[in-house]
Amino acid sequence: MKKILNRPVDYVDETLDGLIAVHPDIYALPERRLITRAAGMRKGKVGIVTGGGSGHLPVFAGYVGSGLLDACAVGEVFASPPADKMASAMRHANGGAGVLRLYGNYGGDGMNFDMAGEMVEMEDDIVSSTVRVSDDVASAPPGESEKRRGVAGMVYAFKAAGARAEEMADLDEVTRVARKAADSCRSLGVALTPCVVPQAGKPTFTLADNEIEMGMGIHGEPGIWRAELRPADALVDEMIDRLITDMPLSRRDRVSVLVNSLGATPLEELYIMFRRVRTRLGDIGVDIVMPLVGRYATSMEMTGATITLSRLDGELERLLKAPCHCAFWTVAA
Amino acid sequence: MKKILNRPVDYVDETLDGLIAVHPDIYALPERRLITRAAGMRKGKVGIVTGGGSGHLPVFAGYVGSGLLDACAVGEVFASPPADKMASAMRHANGGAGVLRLYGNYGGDGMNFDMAGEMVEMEDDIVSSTVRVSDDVASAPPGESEKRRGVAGMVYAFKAAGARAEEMADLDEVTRVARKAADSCRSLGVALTPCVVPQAGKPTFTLADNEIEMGMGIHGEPGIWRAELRPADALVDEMIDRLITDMPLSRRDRVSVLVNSLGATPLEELYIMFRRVRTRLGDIGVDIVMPLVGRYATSMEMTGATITLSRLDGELERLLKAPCHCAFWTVAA
Amino acid sequence: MSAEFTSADLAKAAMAIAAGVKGATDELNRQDGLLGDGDLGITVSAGWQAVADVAPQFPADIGKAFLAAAKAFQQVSSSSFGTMVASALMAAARHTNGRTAVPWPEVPELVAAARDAMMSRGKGALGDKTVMDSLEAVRVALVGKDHAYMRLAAADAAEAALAEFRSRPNKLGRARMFADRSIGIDDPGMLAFARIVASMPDE
Amino acid sequence: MSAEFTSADLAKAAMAIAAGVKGATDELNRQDGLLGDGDLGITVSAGWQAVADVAPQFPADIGKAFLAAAKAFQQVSSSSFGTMVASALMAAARHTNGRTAVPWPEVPELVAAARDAMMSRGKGALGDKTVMDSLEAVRVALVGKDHAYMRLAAADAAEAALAEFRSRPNKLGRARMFADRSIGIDDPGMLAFARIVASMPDE
Ligand SMILES: Nc1ncnc2c1ncn2[C@@H]1O[C@H](COP(=O)(O)OP(=O)(O)O)[C@@H](O)[C@H]1O
Ligand SMILES: Nc1ncnc2c1ncn2[C@@H]1O[C@H](COP(=O)(O)OP(=O)(O)O)[C@@H](O)[C@H]1O
Ligand SMILES: [Mg+2]
Ligand SMILES: [Mg+2]
Ligand SMILES: [Mg+2]
Ligand SMILES: [Mg+2]
Repeated sequence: MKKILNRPVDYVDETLDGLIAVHPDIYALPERRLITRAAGMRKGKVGIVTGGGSGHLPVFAGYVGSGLLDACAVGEVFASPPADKMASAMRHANGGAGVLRLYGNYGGDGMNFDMAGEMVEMEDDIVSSTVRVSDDVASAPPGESEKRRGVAGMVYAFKAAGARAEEMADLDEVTRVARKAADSCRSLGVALTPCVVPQAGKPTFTLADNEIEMGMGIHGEPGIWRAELRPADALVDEMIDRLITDMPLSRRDRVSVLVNSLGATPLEELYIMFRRVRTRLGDIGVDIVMPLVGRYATSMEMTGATITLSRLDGELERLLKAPCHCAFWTVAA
Repeated sequence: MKKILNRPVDYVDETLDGLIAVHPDIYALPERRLITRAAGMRKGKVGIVTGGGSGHLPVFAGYVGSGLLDACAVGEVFASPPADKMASAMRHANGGAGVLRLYGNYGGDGMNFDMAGEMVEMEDDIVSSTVRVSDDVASAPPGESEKRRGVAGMVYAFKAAGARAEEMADLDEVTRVARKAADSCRSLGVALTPCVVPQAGKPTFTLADNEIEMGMGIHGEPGIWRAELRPADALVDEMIDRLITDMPLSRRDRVSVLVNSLGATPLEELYIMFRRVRTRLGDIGVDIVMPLVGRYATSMEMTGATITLSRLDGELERLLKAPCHCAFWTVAA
Repeated sequence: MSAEFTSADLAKAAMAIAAGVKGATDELNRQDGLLGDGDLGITVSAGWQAVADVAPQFPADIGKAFLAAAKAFQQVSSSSFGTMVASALMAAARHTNGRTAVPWPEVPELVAAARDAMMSRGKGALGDKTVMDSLEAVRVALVGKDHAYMRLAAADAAEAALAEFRSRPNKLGRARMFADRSIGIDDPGMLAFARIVASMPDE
Repeated sequence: MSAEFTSADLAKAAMAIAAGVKGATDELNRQDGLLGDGDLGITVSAGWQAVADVAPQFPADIGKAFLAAAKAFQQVSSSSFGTMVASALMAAARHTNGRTAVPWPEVPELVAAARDAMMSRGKGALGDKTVMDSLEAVRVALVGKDHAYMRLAAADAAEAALAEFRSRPNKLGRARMFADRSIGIDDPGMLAFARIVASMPDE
């Protein structure tokens, strides 16, 4: 395991210590493994909480910030946080107007967030709602989106819900917008090399020297095919084909595109991919709005990339362009 | 070679195509392998040009932007751009007030930038100056800083010079500030795994499974020692020790710290490192100002990290905090 | 032997289970590692140890005692099985809230409530080859049983469920991705449940 | 045979060199690959090809012709050797600016100007085992030589320089990092220069 760390059991806590030390103006750590906004919760605003396993920075904790999320329950690397940590996040995000639980569709996270919801309802009388993001088209067929995993598309749901909450919309409205943003995006990833979970000490999967896996999940979940590496344009073509088969686009549609590195894949290669995405979408007459290229949802040092298409209507485009600020994403006012 | 690319010869040009497609508001590509500000050159402002090999994004081209650089000559991966490309960059950055050539201290880049200076002097009557950044303490002993390589510290020189030029200072003044910023920083890196130059198709160096190299250069230049991987805190301790031996710091000194990934090393690990940097600098009573943690100067998918200490006086601190905007670094006004 | 059980009985059971499953840590990790992520032994031993640690402070209210147990368990273990156990304990908490003694014949009802909570939490069904099938087998075995024979009946039923489901495929949890390969392999959660039941004190 | 050379002679020379060094591409890559990055053959052949491509359009002003050659060379090749050649050509351009004919006996002066330009560009010195040592050997051999014998004298001197420096360590360029290992190995830049000189036309 070639990683810069101290004891594997301290990986998560030391990461969070560093995060708040670098950005004390953005993040606070009111208790172990709970990240909230440094500015605290705004009275009367709907709270938005997320949570999930560590090792995906900026996902999840990184997206706590103005115009985005209010609190995040942080789990071990690639493991759900416990329900009581999620309950704690909900209490911190409670401004009296209810709390939205907005997270990726993974079994453990879902069960724990449900349990957390029951806990705060029983003990704190907090009204809450749930939106699970399930944008990964490789993880289940179109009809079974409740079985699909949540990956980079999450970022669009955070942004839309966060912006709407900042406008002081009520819980139903924030929930509606979050669901709409989640339902309007589709993602697909390709993996080249694995990462190592510190406490496991060994790679999450193995691929041969020149082998890649299309559709592999961010924790190494099985994908669609394994075969030889192909040229960037061929990879992008297949990814775009699969994405627009799942969510057909037509002339004049407006979409935001996120070309995201899983960690090790450098910016250079993301730009090479984006070039091709633009050509492909241009060919069908789709307009690209506010493209995002970089590391938005990673798996530590995994090599690979995901492409997310987020179809926008007027409302989602407005919310995407609304101001926000966290350490990893700023939209200026 | 597990990289997402098309033909290796197109790696650089396709990267630049993608870069300007994603950020047309920031960058322009007026000719092949030349990046300028989209807004064009401001009349009467000192121009700042840089240049160097590709594969280090955001370095070099990424730092073209307001409050930063005006133009960048882009070379093949890890190879100097030709002198006439640099001359072209200087012509684009000529607002009538002279041009500063500000770049990393590498033989080829230096020779070509010198030649470019002679060319534009002969042909275009442009006054110019040179500042080479040589912050890598591993590359030569303290007395021989003209032999030291330029690495992540470059970013501080870009920022200071860029901010001063934006204030419409003259060429001598911008040059003075650039040199001061360059002289006030020290960097040191540690490498864990290599990267692959597309046209070479093989790793830039080899290290055993659990072996790391302290002080290795960003192109794989030999460092100080090779040995087994150690805990993060031990690595940071050695790096800080070497840096403050080279540039002693005392109580009440103000420094900015850049903990930079060479590419694959994830944010999580940078935060773990920063934690320790903060403790060590805190122990000697040094105040950390505006720390930077992320990917500021990379070597594609290389695993490893650098630490840069930039000692600030009032002037450098003011310039560091001045507004700037490019795709990879924004300081709000 | 009383006809009812109390919060103190719960505490005693928690401590006995914690001691018992400790020895099964490696076995359960290994079983989970065959098709899953190999953490089940840690989940089970750490979870029950956490319950045992708070057991001496269990309140007399059995509902509150179950709730304390649920919280303790899930705090140290948020993987699927941990969440299942915590959900089961929370269901039992709701069922017994405000009472300081529960008649033994009510135990099958508690198991049913636990089973239902797991089902709604995990969106699974009986027959999926999970810990829920073990619970159901145990519930059936306990109905109408004198409480003196309950422990033995439960242990036998948990073992029988393992044997019954061994040749069937997993339809839930991580192992479902390898449904074919799961045939012939004990579901780790069912195995864990058998070890838990076997660790219960005779009383 | 005239006593002076013109822009047309330069063009002819450039084309002859381009043709000659093409065949040395692999040899030079290999030599550079021993301790360096193995690109020298490409640098030399691509660089001279670029010069040959513009040679038919050389202006009569020899200074301008040298400048055009310098620009063409460095555009395709920005590695150390390319920059050295371009710097040398630029120095020759400065030296001959505005003239349409240059007397052959001035050639050693041109070589000296080229050598000095390389020295100031690359911050090196004679004796560092680089292409500059080859230039100096050639310059010495050409002083006072009748121009009919110049090509042969230059070729011999370049070979002799290789032999003389072979057993010495590199003190500049990439190979300097492996100074000890460079003993016994021809400096690739010096070898390239010998191949260039050998490719020159007899006139
Ligand atoms: N959705 C579910 N419903 C009920 N039981 C489940 C469910 N998912 C997993 N289980 C049970 O939990 C066991 C695995 O537990 P555990 O190792 O903690 O899971 P993981 O590590 O995959 O989160 C399975 O063998 C099964 O008995
Ligand atoms: N600073 C220098 N001054 C003079 N000659 C140099 C210098 N550096 C390199 N050379 C010459 O150039 C040759 C290497 O050229 P090249 O392969 O283009 O270098 P690189 O690929 O390392 O940039 C060396 O063998 C040497 O003769
Ligand atoms: Mg498991
Ligand atoms: Mg698990
Ligand atoms: Mg070379
Ligand atoms: Mg080279």
